[in-house]
Amino acid sequence: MSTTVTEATPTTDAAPRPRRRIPGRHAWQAVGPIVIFVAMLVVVAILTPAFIGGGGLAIVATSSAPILLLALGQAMVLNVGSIDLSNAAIALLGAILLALTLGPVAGAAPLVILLATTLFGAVNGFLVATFQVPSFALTLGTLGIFQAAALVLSGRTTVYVSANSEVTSTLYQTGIANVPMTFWIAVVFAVVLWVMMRYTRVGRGLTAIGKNESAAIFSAVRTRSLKVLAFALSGFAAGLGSIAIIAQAGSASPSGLGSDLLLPAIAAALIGGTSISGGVVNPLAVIFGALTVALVPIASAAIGIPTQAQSLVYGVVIIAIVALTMSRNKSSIVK
Amino acid sequence: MAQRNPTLDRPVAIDTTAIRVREQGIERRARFRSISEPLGLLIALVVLLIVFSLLNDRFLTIGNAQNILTQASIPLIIAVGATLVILLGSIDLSVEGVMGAAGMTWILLTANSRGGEGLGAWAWVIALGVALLFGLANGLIFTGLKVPSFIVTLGMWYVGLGFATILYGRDLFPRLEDAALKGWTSQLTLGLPNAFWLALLVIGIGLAVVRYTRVGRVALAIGNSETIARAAGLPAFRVKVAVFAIAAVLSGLGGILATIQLDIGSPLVGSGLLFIVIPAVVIGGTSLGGGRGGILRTVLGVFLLTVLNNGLILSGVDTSWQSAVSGVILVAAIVFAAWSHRDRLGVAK
Amino acid sequence: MSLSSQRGRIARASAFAAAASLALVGCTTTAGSGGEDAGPIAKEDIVLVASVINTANPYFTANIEGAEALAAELDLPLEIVDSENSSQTEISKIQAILAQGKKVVMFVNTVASSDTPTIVDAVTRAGGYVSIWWNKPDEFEPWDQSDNFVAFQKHPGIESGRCNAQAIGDALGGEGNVIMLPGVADSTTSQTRVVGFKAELEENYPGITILEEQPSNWDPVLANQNARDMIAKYGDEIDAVWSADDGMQLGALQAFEDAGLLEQVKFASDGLYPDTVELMKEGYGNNAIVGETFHRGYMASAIGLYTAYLAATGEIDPSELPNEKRTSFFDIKCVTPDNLDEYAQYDEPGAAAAFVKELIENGPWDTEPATLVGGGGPEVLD
Amino acid sequence: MTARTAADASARTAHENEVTAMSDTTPVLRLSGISKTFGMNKAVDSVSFEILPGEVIGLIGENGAGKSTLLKMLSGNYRPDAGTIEVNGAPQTFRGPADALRSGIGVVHQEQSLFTNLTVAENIEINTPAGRGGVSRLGLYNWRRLNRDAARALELIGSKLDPNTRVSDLTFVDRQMVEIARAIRVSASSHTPPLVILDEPTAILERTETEILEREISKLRDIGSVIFVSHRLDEVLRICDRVLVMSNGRLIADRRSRETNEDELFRLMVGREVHAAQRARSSVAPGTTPVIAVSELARTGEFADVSFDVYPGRVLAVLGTSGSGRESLVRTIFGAEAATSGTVAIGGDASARPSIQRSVRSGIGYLPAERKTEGMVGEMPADENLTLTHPGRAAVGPFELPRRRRAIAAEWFETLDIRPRTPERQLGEFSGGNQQKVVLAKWLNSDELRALLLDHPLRGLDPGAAETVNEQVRAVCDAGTAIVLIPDTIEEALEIADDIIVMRDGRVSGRYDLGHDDPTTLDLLERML
Repeated sequence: MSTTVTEATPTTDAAPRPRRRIPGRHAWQAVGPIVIFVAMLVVVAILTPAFIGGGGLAIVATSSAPILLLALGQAMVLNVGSIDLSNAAIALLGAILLALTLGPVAGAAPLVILLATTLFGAVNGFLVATFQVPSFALTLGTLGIFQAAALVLSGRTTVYVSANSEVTSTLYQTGIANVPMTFWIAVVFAVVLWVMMRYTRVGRGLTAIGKNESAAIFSAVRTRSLKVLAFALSGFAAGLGSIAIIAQAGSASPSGLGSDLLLPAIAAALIGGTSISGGVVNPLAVIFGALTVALVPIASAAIGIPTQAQSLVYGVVIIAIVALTMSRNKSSIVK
Repeated sequence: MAQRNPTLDRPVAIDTTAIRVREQGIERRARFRSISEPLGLLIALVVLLIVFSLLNDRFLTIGNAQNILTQASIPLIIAVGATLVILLGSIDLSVEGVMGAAGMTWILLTANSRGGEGLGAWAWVIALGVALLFGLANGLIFTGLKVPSFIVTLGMWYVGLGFATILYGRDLFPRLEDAALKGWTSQLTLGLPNAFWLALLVIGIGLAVVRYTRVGRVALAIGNSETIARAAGLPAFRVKVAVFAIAAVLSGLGGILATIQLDIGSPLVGSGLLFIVIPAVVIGGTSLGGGRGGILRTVLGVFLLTVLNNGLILSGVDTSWQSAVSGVILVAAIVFAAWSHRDRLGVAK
Repeated sequence: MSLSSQRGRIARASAFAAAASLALVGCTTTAGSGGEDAGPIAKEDIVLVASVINTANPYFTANIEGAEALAAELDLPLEIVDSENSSQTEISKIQAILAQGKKVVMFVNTVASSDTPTIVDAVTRAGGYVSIWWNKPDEFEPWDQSDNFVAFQKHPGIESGRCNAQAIGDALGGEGNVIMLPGVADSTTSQTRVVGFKAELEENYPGITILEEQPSNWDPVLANQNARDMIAKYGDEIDAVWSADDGMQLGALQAFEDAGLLEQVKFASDGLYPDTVELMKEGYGNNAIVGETFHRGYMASAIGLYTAYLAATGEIDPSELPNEKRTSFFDIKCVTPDNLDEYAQYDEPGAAAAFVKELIENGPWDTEPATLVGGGGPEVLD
Repeated sequence: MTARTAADASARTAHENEVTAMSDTTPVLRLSGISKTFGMNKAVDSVSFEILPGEVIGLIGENGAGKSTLLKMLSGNYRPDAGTIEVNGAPQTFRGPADALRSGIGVVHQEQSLFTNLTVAENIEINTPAGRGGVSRLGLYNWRRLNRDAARALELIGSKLDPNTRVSDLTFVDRQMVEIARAIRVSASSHTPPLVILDEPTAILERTETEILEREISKLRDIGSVIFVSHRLDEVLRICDRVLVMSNGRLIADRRSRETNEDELFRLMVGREVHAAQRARSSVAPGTTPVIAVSELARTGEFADVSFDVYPGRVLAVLGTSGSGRESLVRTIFGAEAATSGTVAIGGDASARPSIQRSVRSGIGYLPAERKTEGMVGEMPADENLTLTHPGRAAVGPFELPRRRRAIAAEWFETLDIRPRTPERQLGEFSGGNQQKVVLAKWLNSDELRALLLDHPLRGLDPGAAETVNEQVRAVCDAGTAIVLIPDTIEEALEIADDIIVMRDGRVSGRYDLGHDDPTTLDLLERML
């Protein structure tokens, strides 16, 4: 039911309907993002064979890592029916904090940053759950706060990792299959989330909140704690994102790498089949959502689309992909 | 005729006073809520006005009032469209792209420094027509292909920017050379900036659309429950497309005005507006779920944000901290507005 | 649990695994080409690449123009990278070009300073040659890296700020109030201009007060709004406006024109956009624009690309160059309404091609009007 | 023959000229051989019947008998595969709900289908065609006309609602009236007698509200005909002239109300006799600790000063009208609403701030009245719903083992006879009764369920399903669980409860221990009002 809301249809008196399982519809939901990604790769490979030959895939994977991390966090929040507009700002703030602290505290810095960003996310979640305010507006407010914190902490300038940069840079410089560890960390995180969503009580509770929060409350699901958890996961993912940013750039600035990840990450989550209205998420598919989002601008440059038309192509492709991968039925309501 | 239940043979006089009294209570509470929410916003706005005027005596001058009205005009115009879309339960993120596309189309067809005679009124028609096409595309893809509006309009944002960038080409900024239009937006008529008069007109039309037209009422109905709207045979498809078209035309109009205000054409003429317009609608209390809210509340929301922005600069808050202060105030305002609605069973999205 | 749905689940899982491993295998087998390759490149293998921040600004389109002129002159293919204001997009697109195994000679106008190490690293690995313009980390110097990072080049910001300060100081007769519209707060380009502007005022125009700084992110729209708010705040106390670039100045000018203050306020900024030239020529707003600095985007890209090209073809050996030719500052000219005409020639049609011809003749460091004036380290206040 | 009876019946109240018109005996509606098939499933199988002007017809049948499908064909939502529909003698093909409305058939759905954010008038008029005579011309609303037309429709059914009120401010019965006004709106302006289909309008109404509705229905008799669908057989007999019984898609019986009774109808519908098991009742043994002890509990605006105890193995029914605050009371005990003062003790452990978490930990379960919005996650599989609160052995640490979860679900599906036996299917796709059983099983899956709070557990269930749910509740109770029940009807309370408390205006107005008290329906009703 990816990204659609099916309002409960009255069934009290309905005949038990025959199982309307259109063969492959469910499978398409999960596999769609992969198929689309591979199909796009094939197109690019045919048009520009050198792209694939030159390790284009590794580049796509590399640049998808921060997007993927933020998309996974966002997907967790979307899954409980909320949205986190502040996660990219948290990632950037985390990157600045990391750049500032790597020198003094070395190996402990990433852990401190993960703790801090998780806490930032949890505060978002706490405010949303406790005061019952729309997350869209609330995280927009905290977005401003995190941005200002980034600006002030960085002293309005680029912060370079003064020492111990190898703590993070190894994550970018070493890799598997020519793809840096930052990407594989994101993949592992996705798998962990997938297991959580599929095989744990917590995952069940999160999904229940996304699909019907009232019923979850009445079923004694700890809705508030779980919402805080969803936002905290988003903060944690943003923390991983900031590590990925520092690993790649060795420095951070309020308008540098990572300052423009919010919308690509949301797009990646949605292309990965996450429902914008909650209750549907597949972290493994989000991997391919992020890869696709990273692929489009790179591919459009690689196959020689004129510079000034690239943004237009990007927009069209994003819409087309979601139109193709979304499953929908006649009665579903799309908002 | 029908067999009667023996125990109920005696007609029972039903005294429903108790029920009525309680229901009136509920009714009163419901009414209070519908008033209290904008009231809270109004109070927040007044508090801001007082605080800022204490911090800087230039704040409460006619000059600054006119400045605020000018700056609020474009967000107001666009926010009317955004409110309609959000009342449907959808969202329109394509604002900045459509602004860029329409603004660029307009200036290139108007007398400008890149040359050309200018098409006069036709430039407006064509530019708004371009915006309309974007709106129709938004609406048709969203409604016809059932792609969530979030993603359709996100994509269309990029498409609009790309369209504007292609139009812009590799040349200089096209500067407006139509003497009658230069500075038109902030020129005063009867003491108010022209752009604000236009915004008032758009707000008026917007209110009329919501109150007096089939499109507006059906949009509200769809926002309330699309399932029921469809079961009732309402023209959901057409109305949704129409609302997106209206929103895009208003974004286009905003793009043209922004171009006049800036005096030069740029694909990025709308930059930053989306994150004023949508928060304004949401802070105004229009529910992102649809069906609840209205244009007047959005107007309050726009003023809250514009005043905040202006006041922070006037009261000399350090620029690094401005976004934090406005973030804190934003959070405080929405928490304050939501306070009375808190409930054990409250569901917040 | 019914058999059919069990089967469905297995099918799904295996499809997933298959696709995932397909992608993986793709990575493993296709990656790994393009290692170190420091030697000179044959001219016919070279691809020129110019990377700009966006394509909706006259300065960046001029960057492209210069790259095109050089490509035409050298008869080499050219690729343009539009970063769409995003560091990530910039880096990804550059890497995508590198991945095709081309030998690149590259000019990058970086989106943010922090992009430089990543780009240099990628180009070095691919055996290409790159010149970075405008933004890099201060301590990240070419001579500490490899020959592949040929040069970092810019026009000095302090000089630009001083130049503007002089123009405003003289126009106001040494007395008055000025507001400042810097660019993105964390941009070194903007910061050095601010430093130069303030230093010049402090040293030579003590009677001029800076009322306020409002960073406006290189955005004309934001500059316009900020200017409106400053007008509301200070009214006719404002005697002059400084902007870190001409785009923002265009936005500010309109705000003052709308407020009816244009006649009494003086403006100075960096870049002398052709739009600004027009305004200065027509004496816009009682000669509102009193000072500009002159430099051209096509010059920057041509110099940057040509420097990298020389290194690529072995005509220069970067490791043997003095530091000021690796981290270089190129002259900017102080422009006033009086000497404006001297620069009209550089905006004639074909000016870029003409510049490129001279560039090839005189080398990257000695071509008027952008000659080498300093460098060898981070820009500091003298 | 039926026609004569109906005409006689309505002649008492109808105007003279209408009587003349009716004696033409042109049926308002005539169905011949209507069929509808979904896939392999023949939902409606050649159904034929007629309805005469002024007639009130009852339509009953178990869930899945085909009533809904039949109604959807009449309302234009489905098109029949075979057969013809004639309205006032003219054959009709409905392409959509608007067509059906235009020909005078209006449906009042079981789930309210009003736009709560619009006014009464708009809801009534929303379907009237634009243009000539419509409320909107060229897309513009004429509010005066809109309000006037709506007021006329309301007047026809004797309602005095202000057309300009927002529906969200209305009570449930008033909303029901708006639905009826909308259903007759079109025919009210075209002066053809309307056919109003009421699809379980009383399912969630309280006793007194039902009374009001019944009066309104008899008024409808004066202006048109009615099809009344309900699971409450007593009501059907009371209101209708004739009862049609459907089973497995077929029309299996057509009885005049005065010639049949509840038992016969039940047998026709369900295919077996009523299990009339009367509970053996006793008083509470002295010294027993109550499972739940409510002490001076109050919630501002809802109820005050409520105290009572609930004992293991006993059913306590709470009676009251919709203004009595009884729903709020039960929700407060569960912790879903905050108490203003007083305490709730569970197993002797008193708390002034009951919370859902605490209640559930202490072994309390709550079956909400709003099953679809509060009781279940419709888009989640039944087995996941079932183990959402008490995973039992499916949980291993933080994990949940799907295999064990399915095994648990399979056991409950067997025990409660939940059909179809496909726990992996989304719960929303099950019928109401089976959904309710899954929700019940969600609580029963607890190892130590001490008390179950049941808020209208039989609402919307057909008699067969209601009976199984009731039997299960009794079994649970007999096993020692305490039950607090908010019944739909007084009869339900008398049938199943051990103790009854009656509430009026938020206070307890009567207490009965059925072990020694024997109150009549009327006694209870008087305490309620």
